[in-house]
Amino acid sequence: MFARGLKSLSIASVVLIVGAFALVFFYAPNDADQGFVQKIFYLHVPLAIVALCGFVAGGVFGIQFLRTGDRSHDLRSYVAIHISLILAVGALITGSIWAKASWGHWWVWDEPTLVSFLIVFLLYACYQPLRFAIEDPGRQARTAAVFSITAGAFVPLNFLAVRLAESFTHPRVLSATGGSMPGEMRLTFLVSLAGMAVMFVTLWKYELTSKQASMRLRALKRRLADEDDRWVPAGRSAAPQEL
Amino acid sequence: MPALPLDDAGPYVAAAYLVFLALILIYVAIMASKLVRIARDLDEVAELIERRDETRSGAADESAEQPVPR
Amino acid sequence: MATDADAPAVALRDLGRAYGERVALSGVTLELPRGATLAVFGANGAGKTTLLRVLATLLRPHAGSAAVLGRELPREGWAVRGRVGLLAHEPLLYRDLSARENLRFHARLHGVADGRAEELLDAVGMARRADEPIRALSRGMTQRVAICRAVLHQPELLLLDEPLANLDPGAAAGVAPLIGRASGVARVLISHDVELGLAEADMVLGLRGGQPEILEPAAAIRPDDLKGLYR
Amino acid sequence: MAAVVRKDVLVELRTGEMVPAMLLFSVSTFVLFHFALDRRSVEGDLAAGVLWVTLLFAAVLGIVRLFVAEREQGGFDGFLLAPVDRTALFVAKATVLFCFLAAVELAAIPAFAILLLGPSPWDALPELLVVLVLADLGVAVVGTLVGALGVQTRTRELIVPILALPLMIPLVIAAARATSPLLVEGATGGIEGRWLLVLGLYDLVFGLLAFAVFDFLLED
Repeated sequence: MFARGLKSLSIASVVLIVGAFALVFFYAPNDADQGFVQKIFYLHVPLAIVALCGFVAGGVFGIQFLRTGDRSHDLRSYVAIHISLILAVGALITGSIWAKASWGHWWVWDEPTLVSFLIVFLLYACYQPLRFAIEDPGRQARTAAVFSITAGAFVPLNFLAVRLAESFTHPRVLSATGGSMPGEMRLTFLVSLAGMAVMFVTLWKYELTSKQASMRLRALKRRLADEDDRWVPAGRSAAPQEL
Repeated sequence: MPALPLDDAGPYVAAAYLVFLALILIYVAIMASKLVRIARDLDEVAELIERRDETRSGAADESAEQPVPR
Repeated sequence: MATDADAPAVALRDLGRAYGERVALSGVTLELPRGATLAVFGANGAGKTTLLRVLATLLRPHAGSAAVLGRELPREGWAVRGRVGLLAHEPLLYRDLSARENLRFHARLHGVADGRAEELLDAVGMARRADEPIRALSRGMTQRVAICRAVLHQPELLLLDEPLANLDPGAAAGVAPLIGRASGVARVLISHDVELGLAEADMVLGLRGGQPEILEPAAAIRPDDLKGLYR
Repeated sequence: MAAVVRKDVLVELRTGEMVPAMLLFSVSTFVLFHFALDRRSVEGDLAAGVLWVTLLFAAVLGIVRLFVAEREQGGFDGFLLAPVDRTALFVAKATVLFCFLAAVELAAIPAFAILLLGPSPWDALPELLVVLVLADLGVAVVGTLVGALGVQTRTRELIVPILALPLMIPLVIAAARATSPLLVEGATGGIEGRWLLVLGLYDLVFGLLAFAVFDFLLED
C-alpha cells in the first residue's frame, strides 16, 4: 500500500541531494561577512524546516486518525514524527556547530529559530516515551494522536513567543529564511531544501513499507501458530503494532 | 593542515556535513536491524508451513481416500 | 426503527471486541426482551466483564452490531447513557467522600432529586452510616452503596457483575427489591453461583474464550451442564 | 459540570492533597532560590523569573494528581455512564485546576513578597492580577489536557512533567516578560500589550484545541 512510487522517489532524492551538495561547494559564492562557514547554512536550515514540517504533518495525520479511526493514519503519524526527530537531532547538532564556527561558543541564545527549535525538539522527544507507557494499542494510538495535534499547534505559538522574546533584546544576525540572499545562493538553498524534503518523503515511505511488511508477517505467523496454538504475543513497543 | 583548500572555518563545515552523513547511516542501520527481524520472521513462517504440511500429509496417509479440504 | 418502548432490551449480532491482538469477545448473538433476565456464566477471562462494559457503552464494539434499549451502539451511545445501571467489581465511588456525598454527586450527574438518594440509603439500611467516608466502610456496606448508585436513576437495564458478592443474607434480602427480579427491569447478571444464577435467570449464556458455547432458556439448563465451562 | 467541580472541591477539602502541597512546595522553592542565587532580595526580570518558574513547577505538581482519583476510583466510568457531554469533564477539571492555582497564588505571592521581593508589589497589583489570571487560564487548559494524557500511562509522574514543561515555555516567557516591569522599584505599572496578546492567543488556541480533542481521550 505504501510502496507505490518508492523507487522513483529514492532516485529523485539521490539526484537532488547530490546536486545540492555539488551546488553548495562548487557553485554558491562565499558569503560576504560569514565566509565559508555559511555553507553549513545550506544543511542546517533545510534540516530544521523539513523536521518542523514533519512534526506538523504528524499532527495532521493525528487529526485524520481521530476523524476516521483508520489505524494507518496513526502509523503515518508515528513514522513522520519518528523521522522528524532524527532530522531534528541533525538540525540541532549542525546548528550548534554553526554557532561555534561563527560566534565562538557551542550554544547561542540570541538566535530565536535555534532556541525555539530546541524547545520543539524537547517536546517531541516525549512522543516515544508517551507511546511506550501505554499498553492498549487502541488507547495508545488515540493518546498519541491527541499529543501530535497538541504539539503541532504548539510549534507556531512557540516560534512566536521566542521570536518576540529574542528580538526584544538583540537584532538577528542572519534571517534564516534567506530572503536577502543573492541569486546563486538562493538557488542552492532551494535545491538543498527540495532535496531534504524529497529525502524525508522517501525515508517516510521506506519505513512505512517496512513496518507494514513486518506487521503482515507477524499476523501471518500468528495465524499459522494458532493452528497448533503456539501463540507468541508481540513484545511491548512504542510503535503501532497492527493496522 | 587538511589537503583541501578550505579556509579556517573549513573543519566546522566538514564536521556539519559529516554529522549529516552519520545520521543517514545510523538510520540505515536501524532499518537494517528491522530487515533482519523480518527475515527471521519469514524463516519461522516457512518452517511453520513445512511442519503443517507434514502433519497434513501424515494425516492424509491414514485417510487417503478422503480429499483434504484445502 | 421500533420505538424505544417495545424494542428488546438487548439485541446483539456477532458482537466482537479485542484488546490489541487478544480477542475478548467474538460471535455473540442474542436478544433479551424487556423485563427478562440473562445470566452469564464462564471462567475468568471468558469475556463476561467485557460484554457488560460494551452494553454499558463504556467499550465500543469492534465487530458485529449491538443495540441496547433500541439504540444502536456506538453511534447512539449517548441516548443509552443514563438509562443503564452498571454494578461492576469497582464500586465507582470516591473513597474520600461519604456515601451520601457520593450519591448526591451521581444524582446531580443524572439530574435526579436528592431525595431519591436518601430513600435508597434507607432501603439498603445504610442511612445510619451515610456520612462516613467510603474508605471507612466494609466491603459489604460499600457494595450496598454501589447498588444504590446503580439504581439511582431508575435505569431500564441493569448490568450486574456478581451483585450479591460480600453481602450477608440479610443485606441480600434487603437489596432484592432494587436489583432482584422484583425490580421488573431487564437484567444482565454475571454470577459464579450456578444455582442462584439459574434461579434468577430467564435465559442463560455460557462463554468460553469469548465465544458463546451455551445459549438456552434457563428452564432447559441443569447446573452440571454449566460445569463444562469451568474446566 | 458544576457537579464535578463541587465534587472535586469537596474531595480537596476532605483530603487536602493538592493545594497545601503546592503551597508548601512554592514557599520552600523561594527559600531555595534565596540560597541558590545568594541574594537578599530580587526584583525586575530576576524576580519575575523566580516567581513564574516556581509557580510553573507547583502547577505541574498539581496536574500530576488531577485525574488520579478518576482513574483509580472509577470516576471516569461513573462519569461516562451519565448522560452528560464529555467535554464537560474537561471544563470542570480545568475550572478546578484554575481555582486551586488561584488558591495557591493567594498565599504564595505574599510569601514571595515577604521573603524575596525587594520592591513592594503593592501599587502594581492590579496589573499583576491581570497577568496572573491570563497565565493561570493557560496553565489550567494545558495542564488539564496534559493531565488527561498522562493519566492514561503507568509512569504518569514522569510523563506529565516532561510533557507539561516544554508546552508551557511560551506561557512562562510571556508571563515573566509581562511581570518584570511590575516588580521594579516605583513600578509605573506599564505592561507591554504584546505579552498580554501572546498570553491571550496561547489560552485561546489551546482552549479550542483541548475542547475539540479531549473526549477522544475518554473513548475506549
